[in-house]
Amino acid sequence: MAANYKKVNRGVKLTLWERLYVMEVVRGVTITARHFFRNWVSTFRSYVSGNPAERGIMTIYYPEEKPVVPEAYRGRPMLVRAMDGKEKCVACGLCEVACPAKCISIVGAMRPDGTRYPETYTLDGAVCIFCGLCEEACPEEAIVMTHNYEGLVEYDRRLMLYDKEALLVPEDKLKGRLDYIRRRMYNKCNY
Amino acid sequence: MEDKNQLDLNTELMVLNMGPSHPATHGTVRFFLKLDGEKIVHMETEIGYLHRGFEKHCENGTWTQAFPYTDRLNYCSAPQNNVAYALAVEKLLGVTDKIPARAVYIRTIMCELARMADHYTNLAAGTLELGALTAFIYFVEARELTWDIIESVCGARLTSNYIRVGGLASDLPEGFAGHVKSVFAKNRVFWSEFDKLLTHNRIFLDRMRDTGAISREDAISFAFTGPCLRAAGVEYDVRKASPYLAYREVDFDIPVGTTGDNFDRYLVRMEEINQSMRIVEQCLSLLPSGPININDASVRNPSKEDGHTYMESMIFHFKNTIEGIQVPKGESYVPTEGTNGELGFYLVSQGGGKPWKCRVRPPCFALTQAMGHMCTGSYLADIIPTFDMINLIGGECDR
Amino acid sequence: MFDYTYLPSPNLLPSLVEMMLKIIFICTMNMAVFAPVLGWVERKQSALMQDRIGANRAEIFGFTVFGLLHVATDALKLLFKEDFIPRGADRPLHYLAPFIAVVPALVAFAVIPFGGKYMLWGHEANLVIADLNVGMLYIFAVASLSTYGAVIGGWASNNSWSLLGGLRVGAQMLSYEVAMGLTLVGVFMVYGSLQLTTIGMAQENFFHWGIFLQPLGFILFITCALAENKRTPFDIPEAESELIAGYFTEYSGLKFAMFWMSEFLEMVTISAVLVALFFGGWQIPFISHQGLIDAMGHLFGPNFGAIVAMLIHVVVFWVKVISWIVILMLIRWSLPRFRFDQVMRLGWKIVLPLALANIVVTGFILLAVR
Amino acid sequence: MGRLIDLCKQKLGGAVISAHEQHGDETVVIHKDAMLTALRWLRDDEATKFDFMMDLTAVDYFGTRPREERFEVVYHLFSLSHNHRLRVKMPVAESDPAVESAVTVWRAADWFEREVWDMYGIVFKGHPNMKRILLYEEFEGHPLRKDYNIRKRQPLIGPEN
Amino acid sequence: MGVTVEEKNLEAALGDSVILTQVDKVIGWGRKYSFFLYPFITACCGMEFMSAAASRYDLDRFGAALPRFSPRQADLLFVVGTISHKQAPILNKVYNQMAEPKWVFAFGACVCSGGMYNNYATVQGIDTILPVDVYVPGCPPRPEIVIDGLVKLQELVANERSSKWPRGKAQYEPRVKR
Repeated sequence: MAANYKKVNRGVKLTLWERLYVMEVVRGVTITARHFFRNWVSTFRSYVSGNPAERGIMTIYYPEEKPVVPEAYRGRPMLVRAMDGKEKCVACGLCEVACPAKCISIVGAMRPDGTRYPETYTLDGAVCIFCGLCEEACPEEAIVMTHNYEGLVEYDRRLMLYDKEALLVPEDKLKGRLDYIRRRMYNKCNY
Repeated sequence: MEDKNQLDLNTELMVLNMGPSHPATHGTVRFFLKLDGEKIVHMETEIGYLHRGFEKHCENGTWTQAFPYTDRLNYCSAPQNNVAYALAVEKLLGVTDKIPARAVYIRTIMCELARMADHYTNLAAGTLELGALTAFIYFVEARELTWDIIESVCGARLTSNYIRVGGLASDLPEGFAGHVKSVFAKNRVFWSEFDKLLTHNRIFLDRMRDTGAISREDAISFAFTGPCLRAAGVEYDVRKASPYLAYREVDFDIPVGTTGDNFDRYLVRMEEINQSMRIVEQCLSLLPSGPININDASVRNPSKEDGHTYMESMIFHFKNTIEGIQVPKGESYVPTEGTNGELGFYLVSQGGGKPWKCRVRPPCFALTQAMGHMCTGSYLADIIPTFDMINLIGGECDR
Repeated sequence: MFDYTYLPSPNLLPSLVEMMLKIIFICTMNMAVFAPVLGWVERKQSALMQDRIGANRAEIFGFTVFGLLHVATDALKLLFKEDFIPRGADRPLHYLAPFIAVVPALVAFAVIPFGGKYMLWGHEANLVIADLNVGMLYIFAVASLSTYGAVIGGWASNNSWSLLGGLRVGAQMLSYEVAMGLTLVGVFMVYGSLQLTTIGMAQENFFHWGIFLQPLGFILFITCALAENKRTPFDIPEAESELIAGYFTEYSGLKFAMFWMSEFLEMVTISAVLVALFFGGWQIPFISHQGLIDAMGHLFGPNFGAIVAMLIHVVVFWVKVISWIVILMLIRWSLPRFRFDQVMRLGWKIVLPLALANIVVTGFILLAVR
Repeated sequence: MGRLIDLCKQKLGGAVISAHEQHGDETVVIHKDAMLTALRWLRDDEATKFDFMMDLTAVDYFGTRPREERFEVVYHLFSLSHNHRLRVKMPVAESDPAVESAVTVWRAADWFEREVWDMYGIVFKGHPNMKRILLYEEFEGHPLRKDYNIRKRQPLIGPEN
Repeated sequence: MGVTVEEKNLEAALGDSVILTQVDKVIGWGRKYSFFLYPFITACCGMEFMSAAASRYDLDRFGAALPRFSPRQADLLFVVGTISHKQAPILNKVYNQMAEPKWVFAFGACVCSGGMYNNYATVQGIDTILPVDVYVPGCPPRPEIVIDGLVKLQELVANERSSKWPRGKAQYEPRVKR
């Protein structure tokens, strides 16, 4: 098992036909024309049958058809709202520190029962780089990178400053991701 | 004779400013050209339009926080930058040998997938700017499929942020080998289509052959590395010269050219795509099971299970996140084979959680430097294939 | 040298009506059907070639018509776009250039027959606007005019990229104009005429089509035609990656659209010439011109039969033209572009000598046959 | 001690201030006045033959070292024929941030030296074109110096923030 | 953003003339489906832009496929990738060169706000230089988000009043000419 150096075959000898451009044009056009006709037929067929799976083309008709993002996908970071309706976040500030873009700012407070919670939790969506370091830093699994990537676009930058209410999502909606990070990222057998 | 005619006609040189928002310069380079008709008499390159303070940021963040910044160096092959940086930090920590085998293999796989994606991007941009729009789209399609694999592992299409000091961010997803296999089957079909569309095409050949050539000696003195150096006939590949990761274990060919012109660079890249697929397939067959992270809480954050169970682990978690990994005083340089050439990280630690100095050796910085040398005396149109084939990546060149 | 038969004959009115109808037909065909529809065809075709679907979302009341409405939106948008004239530009010439570019492509159609001659109620209808006996010379003359549009546009814009583009256009057109003339000499020798209707009639027999009698001439002509059309692989005057947009870098709005349209119209003209010279014009393989008219005459009576035959011929002609347009577009989207000096070399060192050789060989064969 | 370090000490004698090997990287610290001859020797000698200048950078040890050796210019050399690497460093004083240019030794040094000037303000004497490369001419100061704040913007060209 | 006071006054003066609004609607319809892009690509986001324009996501479906590298012919300035202070005057110039009507699409976190590059070299959001119509976050944004942004921009364009144009020069005048 080893790496070997190997000369590339650059001495592409052009036959007379190839030198005359004509064959090249024909060959190039054949390849593209094959794609063209194949896609034409398949698109037409899917148009008639109404079955998008029959389309030979690669295009996803995005706003109508949604692509399936892989489990690992890091979309918009969201806060987890526990089943009892309270934030899971304990305002420890690890995500604030861990964020390389410094887009999170938290003001913590104390509940009457002595547990800590974030009084305000602001995440600047215009600055966030979706790196997932906050998720990794969070000891409570309170901030997770959801699979959600829609609805991030705004006409005004100030609207992208998400507050706590905009970020909180019930836990059961984030089951998949929470499961993923426990299984694939922080599992004991990975260490 | 020619000079005399020019004197008679009282010609003057045309001064042209190409870029940085010129379609061929990728938005990050400016060429000052002096043209005699269509011939380039003098060429000066100005870079720095994408300087965004990579080193300063790394010095101001923890060792872990540098990963997102390394992603955005050579953004076409982010995992490679992650790996190179992680290797350099691990060398400083002295834990290079303790990285689990599975992590090493997965890193190798990611590096090679990134190399494929980068070459696809580069060739796509090259063909686009030579006017072959359909070939461009096919390259992007192939890259899209490769990115699907990368995304399923890392969670992001481009800026992967996947490698960590002492391991990986997450394990491979289920069904990874099958996914890779199906994608590679499609990629091989695409590969043969590119080959038919371009390699024997006389128009393409005429544009690429004997343009932007650089001799072996010049290439060495300009510190060329990677495909551009190998195209000039120099047998140097970090993967062979000083093997890292799992490259000792796998079998692959390193394509080498002869004349150092654009066509050789193109051929070397095309062949490297093939070889990368080979390496990935071998790595997948050799992939051991087991842990993916080093079991050392002072290097890699402990698992969440531990964190919830043991107080000590939780303390390490907090300390690693807030103060950063404690790296002993010292310095290290790790060369790796990036897609464009030798990608080395030179790290200086003065102890503590932040890098004192985090220098990346940008391969295309050296390549771009030679643009003037390679293009003077050729035609204006030759800038385009030459510039494409040196594969300037703004993030890496200007940092 | 000119014969004046195309001038109005004594019964002025029918001729005038016929003339007007033909002009209207060609103009609508080109301006209203081809130029916009080709924009759509090109977009859709390139999309399908590239495994994507292309423009399909513009809608009126829920109808998208396969993206055809995008052409209308483009036109509407360009119409309301700021008309920009750069500082230091030569204003009159800057205005004039797009018109110079568009008009020749349209005017060239005057001599291209899109059907044969038919007797309708005792009036002979000749489906060509002007049946010049030097038709091809006229096409060359007019086509070379369109060069001026690009050159003037490049010069008047006061921009180095435009100027470079204009220079390239000038050089490229000049080179290929010469070669194009010579490539067709073989065709004229074979058919013994410069009149496109005569050439069309001479191709009644399928095996007398230009492609069979002049295969080399055909390949050379298509090369020159592509070069004249300034599209990939010969799009160096407007090479995006080199010259940004070449000679029309400084044009916006409608004037830019006119340059764009001129390209499409030229493509139609080229395809029409190709069909007229090498692919039998309006002729249907293995069915003679008169044979079809007679057959239709049996079915529908002499006058209506002639009309039906005429329609069939016109449709056949346009179908041929459209297929050639599709092929030209396939070529345009498949190939990379040349370098400037390579285009020149191809023109002067390959196409021109081969065209001359073609003339000589054709001459010898003709001598031998006779 | 590594073989290369011994060779350097032997050949360069007093010019070598110190040398060490860490994690397998051999490093020699050379006096900056002897730099050019040393580099030329490293390139040309059969035993070393460093034909590649892989990297050139500088480090600012502001606050951790005396001001006479605040900066350190670092060369990473690589030899293709011997497949070995060497790190060459030289301390540069804050009061006189200038060293000899290595452009005549390796052409690659050209831009790398400009970058070091740009980022650290170390002048390379004899460099043909000592201009800023990554930043613009109007920029004041050298951003990678430790006393330059990361947020200190200079709205000379761009907008205020 | 939004409607400024002067615009409101102007509209009040013109009145909500039915014909004018209908014409605006038709023009808006035309503009909405026909964006000629000027891709001002500098950095990582350019790779995603390539993807968005290529076959899987295909911006051409929205009529926004034709990249014009001459600012005169472009309607939509796609600012893709980090804008450094060195680059800013060029962006400014390109914007000023564009023919009216023109829109600006901020593609990616760096363009929206400077993103993670809050330092000496980077412009903290291009809205400090130009008026921005749509902000698309993400580093880089997925092509889906780009399409979302384009759809949102289409909505904006479709409902625009002609009184908005011309927009004029960028609000920032660089002190050093490049």
